[in-house]
Amino acid sequence: MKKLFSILLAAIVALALFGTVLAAPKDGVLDIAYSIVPDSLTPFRPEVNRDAPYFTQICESLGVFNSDKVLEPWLAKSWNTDDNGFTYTVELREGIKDSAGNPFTADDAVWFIQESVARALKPVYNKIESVEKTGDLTFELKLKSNIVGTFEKIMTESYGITKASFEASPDEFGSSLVSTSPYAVTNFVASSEFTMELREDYWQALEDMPACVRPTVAKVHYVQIAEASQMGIALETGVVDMVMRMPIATGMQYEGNPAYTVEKTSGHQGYQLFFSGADTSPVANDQKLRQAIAYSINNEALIQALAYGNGEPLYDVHSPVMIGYNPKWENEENYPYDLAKAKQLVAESDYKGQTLSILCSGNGDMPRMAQVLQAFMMQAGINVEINAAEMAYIVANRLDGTKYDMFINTIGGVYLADAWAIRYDPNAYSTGDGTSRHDYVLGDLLYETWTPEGYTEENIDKVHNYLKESCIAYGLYNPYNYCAWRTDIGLTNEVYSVSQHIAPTYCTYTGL
Amino acid sequence: MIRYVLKRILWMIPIVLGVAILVFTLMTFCPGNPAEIILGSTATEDALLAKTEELGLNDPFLVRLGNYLVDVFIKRDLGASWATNVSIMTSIGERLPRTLTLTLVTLFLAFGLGIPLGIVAATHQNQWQDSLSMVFALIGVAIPNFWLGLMFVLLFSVRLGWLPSMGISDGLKSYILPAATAMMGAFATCARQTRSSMLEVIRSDYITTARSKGVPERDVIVKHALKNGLIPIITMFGSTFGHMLGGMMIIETVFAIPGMGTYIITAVNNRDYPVVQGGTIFLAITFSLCMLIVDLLYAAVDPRIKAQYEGQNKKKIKKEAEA
Amino acid sequence: MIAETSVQTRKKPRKNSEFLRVMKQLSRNKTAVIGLVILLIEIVLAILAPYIAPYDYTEMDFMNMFATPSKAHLFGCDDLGRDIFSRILIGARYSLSCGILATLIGTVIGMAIGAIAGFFGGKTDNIIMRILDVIQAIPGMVMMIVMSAVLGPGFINTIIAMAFGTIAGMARMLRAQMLKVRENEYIEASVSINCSKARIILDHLIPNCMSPMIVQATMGVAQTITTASGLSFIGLGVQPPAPEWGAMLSGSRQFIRQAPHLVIFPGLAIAVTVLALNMMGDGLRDALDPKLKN
Amino acid sequence: MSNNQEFLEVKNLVVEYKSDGQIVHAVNGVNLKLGKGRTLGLVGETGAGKTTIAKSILRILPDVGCKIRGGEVHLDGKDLLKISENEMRKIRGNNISMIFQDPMTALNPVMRVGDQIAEVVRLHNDGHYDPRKRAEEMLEIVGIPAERYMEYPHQFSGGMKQRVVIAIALACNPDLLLADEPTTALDVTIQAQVLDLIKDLREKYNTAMLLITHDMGVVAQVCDEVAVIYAGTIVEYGTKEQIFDHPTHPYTIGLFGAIPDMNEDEEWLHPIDGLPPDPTNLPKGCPFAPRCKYATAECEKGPIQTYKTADGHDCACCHIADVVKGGK
Repeated sequence: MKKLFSILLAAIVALALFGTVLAAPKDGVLDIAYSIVPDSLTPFRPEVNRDAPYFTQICESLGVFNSDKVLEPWLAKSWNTDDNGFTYTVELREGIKDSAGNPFTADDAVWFIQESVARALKPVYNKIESVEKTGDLTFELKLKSNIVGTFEKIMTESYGITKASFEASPDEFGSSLVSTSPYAVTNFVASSEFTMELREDYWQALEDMPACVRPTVAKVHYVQIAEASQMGIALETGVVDMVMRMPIATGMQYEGNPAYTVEKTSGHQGYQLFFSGADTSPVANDQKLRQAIAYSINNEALIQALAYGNGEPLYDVHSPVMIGYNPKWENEENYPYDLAKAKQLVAESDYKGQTLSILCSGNGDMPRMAQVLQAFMMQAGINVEINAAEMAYIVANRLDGTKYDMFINTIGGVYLADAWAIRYDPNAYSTGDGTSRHDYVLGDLLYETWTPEGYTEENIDKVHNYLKESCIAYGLYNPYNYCAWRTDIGLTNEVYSVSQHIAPTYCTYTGL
Repeated sequence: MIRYVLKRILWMIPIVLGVAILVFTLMTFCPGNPAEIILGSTATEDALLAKTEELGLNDPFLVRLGNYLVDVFIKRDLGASWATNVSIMTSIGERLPRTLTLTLVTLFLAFGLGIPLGIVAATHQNQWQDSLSMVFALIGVAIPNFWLGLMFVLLFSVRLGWLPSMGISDGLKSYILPAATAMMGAFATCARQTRSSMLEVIRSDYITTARSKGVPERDVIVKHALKNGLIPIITMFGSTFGHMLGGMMIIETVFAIPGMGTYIITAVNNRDYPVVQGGTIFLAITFSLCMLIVDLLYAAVDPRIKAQYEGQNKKKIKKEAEA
Repeated sequence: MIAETSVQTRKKPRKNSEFLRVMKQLSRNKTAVIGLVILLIEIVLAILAPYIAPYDYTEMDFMNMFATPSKAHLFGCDDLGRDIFSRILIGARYSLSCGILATLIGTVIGMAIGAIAGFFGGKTDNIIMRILDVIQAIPGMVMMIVMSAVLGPGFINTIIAMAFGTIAGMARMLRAQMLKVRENEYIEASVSINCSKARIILDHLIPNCMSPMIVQATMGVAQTITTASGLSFIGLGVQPPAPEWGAMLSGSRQFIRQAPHLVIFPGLAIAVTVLALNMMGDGLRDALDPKLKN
Repeated sequence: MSNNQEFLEVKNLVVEYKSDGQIVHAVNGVNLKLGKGRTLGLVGETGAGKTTIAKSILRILPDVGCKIRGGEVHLDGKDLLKISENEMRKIRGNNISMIFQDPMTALNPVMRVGDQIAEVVRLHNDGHYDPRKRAEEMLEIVGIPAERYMEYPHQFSGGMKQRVVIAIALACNPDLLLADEPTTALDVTIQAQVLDLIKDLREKYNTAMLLITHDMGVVAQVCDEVAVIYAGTIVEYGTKEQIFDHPTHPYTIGLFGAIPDMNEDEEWLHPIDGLPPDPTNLPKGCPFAPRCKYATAECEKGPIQTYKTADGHDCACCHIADVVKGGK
């Protein structure tokens, strides 16, 4: 018996010893860890996970934002508008082919846009009046309105996918992809990992690509790591060369360690607290109560507690990275922490000790944030309960202001107007999950900004001030984005994305 | 024997049908409109209505249930994921083997270590080996899984660099740490089960008979006692197997293994009904097959049970299947 | 499951003296007594928690985030600077009541179903058993997650979801026991003197099937506490800031390397409780099983 | 008394075991002698320590808590309690084998009956026999068709199983057979068959036998000598005739009183009043004293000496004279 036992033990030890030491292999592959790998390769996807680092490598788009937030042509050669942004004529480059050899022409571009309109996964396509082919390589795009950013978003979200290849796929590119991109996805494991390799038969020379999306690495491997501690471990053991969007607590460990380079950038979304607009909620029509809540929140402490100091307060409701943000707002007062004032406002308000509920996601930092907010509000004499729910519950109830009084969310977009359009447009009431309120005064202010000539500092200021004064939403804080890589991969010639964080596949490496 | 197996396989059909109906019904009661979740928080009302119609969510419950059952049981098609359009069979085909591998490696470790430990404890009852084994086993039950998992990773991957810390790219080697983590509970239960069942067997008369024949003590334990003590362990093996198939989501998350657990849980969160239903049906089939194998293992171990199966005595078989 | 195979109920109808015998047996078993004592201490601490906790469990102190154990904070402070010791004390209320209630509800319902199946036999039995087959063919964790999704988050809903998970096993076990006990002559005797069915079930069958059920329920509480931490890991379970141990454990797992005490103390709390329950369960099984006596 | 040289000799055997933290005095200084080819009946109530004696001779007492505290067991002059486990293993099943009380549980339920017989042959033979052939032969000898070699115990009736057990015990032609109530668990009709079988085979191979029983009828049928055991001590020892015709110990007499006598027309049997003593707390003196109608203060003083009443007839009682006078 003992013998048997020892044999087993020996076998296990041997098995363990059999493993090779995981040194970082210099194999020319850039291994990147990210919190999400998509569950499908389909080019038609909702806004969720839209800012993941890999989409610009999987598919080419008609246009692309460079880090200066300027739209550069990519598959499109040029475009112009004659009627102040309602109608655009777009011309594609010649000779575009996807990896199956199918040419990408105006037919395909029109098909892709029409398909996107039909699938309605992204609200921006809802703003298209019509799209028509006008030549082999030209098409005309008519918009319902000339809201700033609409055309740009359509250009960046319309991909180089040919109809022929798409229709040949049994599962709409669910598990494999044919695109015009110089990278071909060679090994895709849904929600786990995928590899991209530069292909020989790319339709143009790499040098002809826009610099902000010009690939430099022959092979890139993305791995999904959901567990924070495993992200760090993967970096240390050489499983990956780089971790993007690392949780702050994990990322901080590598700061000051010469073996790792840590890059901190402003978050591009920030966290917001939205107040319910439903009449049943005590906060809906009680500006003083909302302001009291805003005053009760100690943003500095919030940043300390949740980001360990690695974040910045928000001076607008939304992130400073967005186009339209005005740095002068940083000199204004934005409900600084003032408990006395908060208490005074509570006293002046109609609040009668009701328990207010905070709805938030049950994942990530949100429940912790809700607990800190709860503690702050308690100090001002406001009773709060937390409802940290799963995503499905949130999606189902976010429109129903009777189900919550406050809602923590994180809102993205390239333009401030993007965020506003989704959150505060009373005409799009059904999609306004921020406030679920019909505020036509705010609506008019918004519409003012939605024309190319109306998107002015003055008009934007008006919206900013209205939001701040009414306090129907409040910017909590903006955590830094952490990206860390092993110094020995020799990352040089840093290229940044539109969200101002590093775009690793376009940088140059000396030690891969 | 073959008739028995066929009969059992036929029995699986109503069970799988029941599972399909139950899961379908439960998912219908889940709050949240799948169309909304697929389209995301920025969807327009029209798009939502169209998607809801497309998914057939406007049909009455019984119609939807009927359609689904026809698809699954007559057309034998689990459909495609609402979220990704990928065929569910394809996804399961990729993911089930990973979960199965993980489960099998886990069970191999749990029983490979648990049975010898239980035997050592039983043969040294009330001596230090016994106490030590049982303390070890109790600790195994008590330690939370993922805590232990990360400790293993820190030791074997970060400090020693022996084993991969996550992922599945290193073949079987990738499964060792996750399995070692996942096995603790089963290992402990197995050790304790083996101990108590061996203690019972060791006291039985035929063991004394074996000793009186001059059978060496090792053979008494291995040849005579173990085989008799195996039956409760096999029972445990079956239930642990079933438990693990669907209970690996934590291990799969911690070790970044794209298996069935994470597949189903993501689908529950996304209200991706066909995936939850299809995944669960497959797990139920796997579980039922595994239970059949367990019952056949009984027969292999115990001729009395085999005789019952072969006897085709309906009542007896049923009794056995339920015991 | 362990109990099912090793505990045989061949006893005469339970009387008070039987209870005393079991208690006497139990008190002889050192590990069982240790388990029982630990558990009783935990229950007392849970009841007294609001009075003995040195801090308010929601009180945050951002100057003390991740503070390591010290005189002021016995177990240190968590990621929001809350006193871990106080949280664990209050958490005992949630974790223990969650474990005990879920098991209790599941056991009672399971026993009712099992009793009906076991006593009436025939068609009733067949139908119930087939339904249980179906429920058990679905892996427990999947079932619980789906149930949690149906019911939504929250303390009570979590308890219900977990209770649901234990019903089938309990029902099956009681039924198996009843089949064994039903053969006994005193049941025949009761039938022959025209006892009502309900009476026979309640007075004779169930008491005589109790011992493995008690053992199973004890172990079940331990299992439930572990499962609760699994549910928290997935993002289901009790709502913050309720310091349920499983939620504390999985909520702070991202700090496991920088501040291991955040994970170790709630982990220890769970481990000690599960250990105590298992020790007690083992002892109970030995005490209730005349065959396992040395 | 046989004129053969003593083949088995048990001297002063003391066995104790622990139960619930208390020490059970199971066997307290037992002496036995058995000649080659002879049969000794060990008679006593349940719990008197009969089986413990047999298991001690074979050294197969359960590991846990059981301990041989003292004494010697000589087989052919060799002290079995002193040899190594390995040597002992070679003796078990080969020189000494045992038949167990309950054939229903004595056979391994998951092993073919033939294999169970063959196993003992394989363990102890030096290439002399083919185990399988020998097993088949043994099956035939005990009256079971050899074709049933491949069957499992559950396919056999109780009497058949006991035949298998006997086949296992006798497969290696042992010199000594320890038969522990071989017929108790069987139907009366089968009892006789099995006893006859044992008797025949034993005579054929000249095997000595220690027959444990509480059935005086069986003793009368089979034994040469008889030892009456009470609470772990031999209270009376003698040839069958001596014990049956002149029982001297009050307990032996009590035993005879507790069985119906066909020759006398008795209304009532005479059970022995009271219960055997608690083995964890034996009286200092005669263990039977509390139930004995002859008991005096002397009986409770201390250990009782053994008196020789005739050649080969010993009795542990201090009131032999009174008892003999008192008769039945």
